[in-house]
Amino acid sequence: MLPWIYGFHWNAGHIIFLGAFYSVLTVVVVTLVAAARRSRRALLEHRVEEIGWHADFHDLPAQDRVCRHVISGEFQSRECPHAFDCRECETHAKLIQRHPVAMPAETEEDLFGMAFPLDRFYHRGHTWAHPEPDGTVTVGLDELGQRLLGTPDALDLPQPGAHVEANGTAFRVHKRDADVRVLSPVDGEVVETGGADRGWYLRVRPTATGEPAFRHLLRGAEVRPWLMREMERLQLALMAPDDAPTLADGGVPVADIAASYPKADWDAVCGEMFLEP
Amino acid sequence: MISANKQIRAARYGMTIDVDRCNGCGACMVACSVENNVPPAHEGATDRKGLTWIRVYKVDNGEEYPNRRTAFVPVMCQHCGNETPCVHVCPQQAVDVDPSTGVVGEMPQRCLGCRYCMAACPYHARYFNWWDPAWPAGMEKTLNPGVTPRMRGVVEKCNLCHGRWHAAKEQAAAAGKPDTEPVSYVPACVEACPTGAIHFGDLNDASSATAKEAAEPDSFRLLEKLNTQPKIYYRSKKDWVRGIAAAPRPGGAGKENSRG
Amino acid sequence: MASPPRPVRAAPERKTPVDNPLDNMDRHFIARGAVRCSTPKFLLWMAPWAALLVFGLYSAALCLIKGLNQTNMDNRFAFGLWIFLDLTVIALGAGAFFTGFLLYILKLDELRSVINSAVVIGLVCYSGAVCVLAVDVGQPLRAWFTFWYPNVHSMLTEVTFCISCYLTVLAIEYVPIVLRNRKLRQVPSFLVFEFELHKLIYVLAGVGTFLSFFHQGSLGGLYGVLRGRPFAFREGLAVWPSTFFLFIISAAAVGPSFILLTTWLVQKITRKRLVRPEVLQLLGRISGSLLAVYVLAKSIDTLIWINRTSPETGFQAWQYYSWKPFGTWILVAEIGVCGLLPALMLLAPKLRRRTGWLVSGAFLACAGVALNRFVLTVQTLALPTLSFDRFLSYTPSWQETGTFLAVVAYGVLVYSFSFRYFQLFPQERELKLEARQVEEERELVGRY
Amino acid sequence: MKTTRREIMLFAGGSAVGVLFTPAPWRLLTDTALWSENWPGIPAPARGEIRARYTNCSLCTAGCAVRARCVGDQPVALSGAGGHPLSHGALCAFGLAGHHLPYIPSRVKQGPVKEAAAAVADGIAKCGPAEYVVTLDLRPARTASWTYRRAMAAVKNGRYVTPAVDSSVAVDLSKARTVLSFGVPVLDGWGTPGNAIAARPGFRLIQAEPIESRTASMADQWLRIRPGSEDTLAQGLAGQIAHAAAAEGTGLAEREIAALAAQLEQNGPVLVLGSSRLESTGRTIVSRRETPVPAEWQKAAPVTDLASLPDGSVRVLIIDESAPGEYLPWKAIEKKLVADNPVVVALAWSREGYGRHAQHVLPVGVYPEVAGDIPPAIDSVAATFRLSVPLVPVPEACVKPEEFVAAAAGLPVTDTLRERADAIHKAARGTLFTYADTKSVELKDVKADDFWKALNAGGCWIDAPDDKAPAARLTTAVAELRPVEESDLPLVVVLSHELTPGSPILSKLYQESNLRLGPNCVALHPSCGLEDGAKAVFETLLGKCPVAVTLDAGIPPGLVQVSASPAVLDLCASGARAKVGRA
Repeated sequence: MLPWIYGFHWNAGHIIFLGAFYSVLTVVVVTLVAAARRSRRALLEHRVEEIGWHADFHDLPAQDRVCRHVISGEFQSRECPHAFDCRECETHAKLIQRHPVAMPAETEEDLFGMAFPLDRFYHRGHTWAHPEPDGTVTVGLDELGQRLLGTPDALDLPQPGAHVEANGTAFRVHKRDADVRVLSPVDGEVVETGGADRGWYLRVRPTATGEPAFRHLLRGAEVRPWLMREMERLQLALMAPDDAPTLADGGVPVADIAASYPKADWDAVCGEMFLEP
Repeated sequence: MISANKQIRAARYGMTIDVDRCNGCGACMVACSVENNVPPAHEGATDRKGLTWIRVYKVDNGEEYPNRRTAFVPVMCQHCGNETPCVHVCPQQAVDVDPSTGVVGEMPQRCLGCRYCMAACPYHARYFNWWDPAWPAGMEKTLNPGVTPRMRGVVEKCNLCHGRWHAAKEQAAAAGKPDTEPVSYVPACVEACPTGAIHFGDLNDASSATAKEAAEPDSFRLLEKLNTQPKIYYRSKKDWVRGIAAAPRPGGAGKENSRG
Repeated sequence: MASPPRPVRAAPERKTPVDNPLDNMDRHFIARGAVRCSTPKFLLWMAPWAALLVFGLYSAALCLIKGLNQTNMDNRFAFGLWIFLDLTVIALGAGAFFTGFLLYILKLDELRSVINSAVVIGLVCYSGAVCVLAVDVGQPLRAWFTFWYPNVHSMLTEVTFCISCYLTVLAIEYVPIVLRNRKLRQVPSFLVFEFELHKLIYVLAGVGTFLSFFHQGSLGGLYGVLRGRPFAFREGLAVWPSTFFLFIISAAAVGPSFILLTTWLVQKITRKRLVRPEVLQLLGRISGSLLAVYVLAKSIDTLIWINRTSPETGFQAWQYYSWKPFGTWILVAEIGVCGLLPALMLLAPKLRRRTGWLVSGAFLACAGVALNRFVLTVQTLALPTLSFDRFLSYTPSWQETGTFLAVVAYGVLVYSFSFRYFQLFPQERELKLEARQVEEERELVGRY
Repeated sequence: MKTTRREIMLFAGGSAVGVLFTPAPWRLLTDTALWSENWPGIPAPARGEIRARYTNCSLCTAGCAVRARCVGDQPVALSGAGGHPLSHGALCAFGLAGHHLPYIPSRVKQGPVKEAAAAVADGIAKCGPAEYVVTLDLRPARTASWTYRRAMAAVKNGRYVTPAVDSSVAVDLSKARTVLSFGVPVLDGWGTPGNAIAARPGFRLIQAEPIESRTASMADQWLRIRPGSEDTLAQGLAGQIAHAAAAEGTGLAEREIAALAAQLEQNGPVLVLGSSRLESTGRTIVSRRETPVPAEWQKAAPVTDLASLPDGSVRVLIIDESAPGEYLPWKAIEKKLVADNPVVVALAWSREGYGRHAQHVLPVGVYPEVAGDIPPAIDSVAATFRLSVPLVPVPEACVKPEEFVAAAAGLPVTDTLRERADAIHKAARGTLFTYADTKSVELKDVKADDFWKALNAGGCWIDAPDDKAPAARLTTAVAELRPVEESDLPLVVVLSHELTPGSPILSKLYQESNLRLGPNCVALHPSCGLEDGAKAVFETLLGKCPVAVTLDAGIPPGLVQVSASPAVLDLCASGARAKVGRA
């Protein structure tokens, strides 16, 4: 084992064998230590939210990871390489340079009686960011999001002064057996908290302003196709695991979808729609 | 232990056992157990779970009367001199060959009890302590101070009475003989054999009676073809007895006859 | 887009089922969207195995406290059921390292969907084997001597070192799977550590592969080096007898088969689609091709052994098989029925596509390797070497069998637990949704 | 400067890491192995000065010279004392473990000495005219035997009974050129093993017995005769019946017998053992002079044969089992006892003998605890006198058999051994052989005290050769077969004479290997239908006892080999019919 332990000889056999053993040990230990140090650093640098989102994103089904330009029909298929953060995506930059997103005439998309005002940016996790005149940004659930959760049983909102970051947790919502985190559309500092009744949940002072700060969010013409796709996913998610699809056609979605699909695994549905695997 | 001293004149202790002289009385087995503090059998012990460093097998030529012949073959550790099977397999160096004596030694205090050496030994000369050693009340007074009793769960075997060798060494040293010279001593079984069938000596010393007998045409070793080069030689004038050294004869008559 | 989106509206009101509080006792530990049986049902499934484990632990304790006299092993049958178990289990557990090797080193990405399961199986097999080994030795307290006074010439030393190292590696590989648990990952440090560790996993995969190659081999060498046992003795390269290499190939061949088998079994038991059939077929193909190589090598080795190695030691090979019940049939069964046959079954694409053939092929492969390990351990010890010695038989005592069963129970328990609470099959959710899509399409076709 | 806590911590941590790079902690780790090396419950052998002490083994009449390796006074190993003219330094398996006997599990540790003495006295008082007070001595011709004879002479109707062994006749192996043995274990414990082995090259050994015993396997010729047909063969060879008839009876071929007869003709002198039917030729069997005894002892009771006592006549029976010898079946003894509560006292060290039947069992010392002489062995032509000297202290509870009997008869207790030694010294014949220096000196050159000292330090008196000793006959042949109880049981018993009880270490010979037949073990042919090692019941007309079965293809079908332990001897003799059934 060691030169001063019984039976150790300085011969090839011992040196090769023990050499191999010790190197293996070293490699394993080094790997562990490396992982530990990296994660310590990550913790110190408050990259938990980011890492959490990346891990989540990695776990999403392939079809949920597609690039927004697939939704808008510009690509056949493309998996988003940046975890929905288009701000650092050259492809996206080029594409919108070539033909910027059209802003339709009407001021809001109406989809099956759900209103999606176009004066704001939409995050694929069903939140919107609305730049206020005072330079702050209000963050809220879009209508589909609201109908999914209905009136939440419980909300835990960040304290004013807390920091939220794009694709990080904005706030958590509890509804029936569902416990889901809602992704924040923007980086910034929480100034004020609202609620379902006030139409928005957070008022945030964004760290960056101007177009690039919202580049990763959907707007204008992008919204409709995205929503269509979302409705489809919703239908899929709502299908009760055991029996045939129960969706009837036509009509207006109820205010509280949750209430009307008791058999659906609501937790799973919300996870699906709010991109939390 | 393996001694680093290179100048020693190495001995190669070995035995010749005259099968024709062995009447199977078992004195060697008893003397061995007494000498080496081998405990008496636990009531659950059988001939497959026992501790007999030297075991006398009763073998026959497989014929029927009047041609039937029986012989007794004492088998102990054969102290293989070449690629000693048990030494190479022991994971923790509990078995070694003393280069100064050629004796295959066993260190029970080091033994893990994995029994790999027993699987490796073609002569089944290694024994495992399946039970805690136990002596009837008072009998522990009769233990030989020269040998430490072994604990449960370790392998043990014949070491050509290492205790006696050690004592002989000490006497030689006391008598001022050089440490590098081999000593002469006699293992318990050799001393005990009433018919004097077993002879012990240094095979390296061509002048020794043992070396001479080992060279006799009627001497043979068990499973010689395995090329383990045992230091225990057997002798017999009878061809069929010399035949037992070869590999088994499956299904051959008298397979289950062999007792011992 | 399969179908145009249709509005969502109230389905006819249903009474919400009164849900048993037990039902969702542990639901927050179960991955979101993964459908698992209710807690009582789960406990009901675990109970008998737990009972078996307890019984096994009792018998193992007997062997440890009262000593190995509790077993039916003896001086001649120095090894028994347990060594057979160790060798077999470790061969089957080889799937862990081999899948890891294919996935992380050769970048065979399809296997990502079984790697977690493979790791758990590996962990179960190896830890089980090590525990049994600890019972099997007479002085477990001295196990560390092997590290302290290692005899580097002994195959057993090689085995001990590699297995203990590899077990550590497996444990580390298991950590991310655990930390990915829905509840645990809410702890920031766990989340981050898992993320970082997973980035380095290929290093561990590499190390694991290295170690596995060696100990699978040295397990083979264990018997191949016994020159005192001509039935097992083989010549080879350098310090390694041919069995060393045969074991590596056979283990690599049977590992994927065993994963295939278990995955199929889990799918059957849980009535879920967990991996795409292509993955299973891929596993089958890998297994098949390696098995073919193994069979070839094994046959050549056997011929050399019969014609050279064995006669040179004075033993004619035929005589080994004249001791009933170990006739030549065992050789045929090992190389033919459980070697060549499954190899062909797994290699033929047509058959592979049929689950029945695929699974039975995998099963035969596993059986073949198990048989090989049995022959090498038990038959070797049963055969006499001295001409005046007898052929031995041996039946394990209930304590031995109990300990054996403990390992099985332990495996089932750990696997079931992992399956319930950890994502052993990442594709599961995806496949579930896909399944629904298909359903819906069917339903649509019905509609228009 | 002042040191902060942080610095202290750093120092501590640093030195801790530093130490790991020195051998010290690893050495210590190695040493922790010691505790796993000293498993609890393992006795540590006592250490002390090693020295040699000499004695004679009193386990059988061979009385082999013994060299005991002792730690302090405790013998830890026995071996034959070399150079001895009779035992030639040989010691049998049982003798080698003799020093274990004081500790055997079946040892009798205490007994009702006073009650027994009272009962005996009472019995002697009550003894009617046609009733007897008997002392049964399993090993006659000892000094103790003389005490018994004198005691029995002293009490009314006293009788001294021994098994039928004629101690005045000796066998001279050195004279024989052919030895024809009817089942006598010539090379396996008979006579003086060392002497038999030494003489072996001198004669051709023909062994006639149904099973190939250890002797048969070493014999030049083995005649497998039917059990119980020894006499037939003898008659055939003696020409008293036709060879054909002999062949018929023994199962041998007629020409075999003819050839054998011719051999005996040509190859004399012939020594015949185990049958009194056939004459030994040459002076191979001679009468042996008595070892001198003090004149005043001559007023002693004669040696009586048990058979000669009328049934139901023994009122008091004292059995001295301290010196193992020929065992008389209890059935034979029992029918001699009076009907109304006879007094039976067994003086024994093992519970396995008559202790099973006697109502008073008194503990006695065992070899090597007690002093006693060993009568000359059958193959010792010259009279001998050698002592078994105590090597370990005898337990307090033990009684001295001769003192017990003497007391019962009202004899004064004297140092009889010393008196006998002096008587021998007075006779001034023969030589004294001392073991420590392996020298022999003429007795007449030795002073009485030195003689006595020498005998106690390991010595042996050997009578002068007596050339005029007349040829004699073994009237009652050694180990002659007892009559066969007739019955229709399927198996015929062949006894194998193992010395029991022995040291527990003898388990090496029968339990841990199959070399010998263990106590209460039977050997049968594999075709018997029982499994090897199976528990079974051995049954004869006289009763049954539990046994363990050993399969041995060397045993002809229809025979059962039984080891002759007292329990078995109570049930049968060689040639008896028996059956072995599942337990």
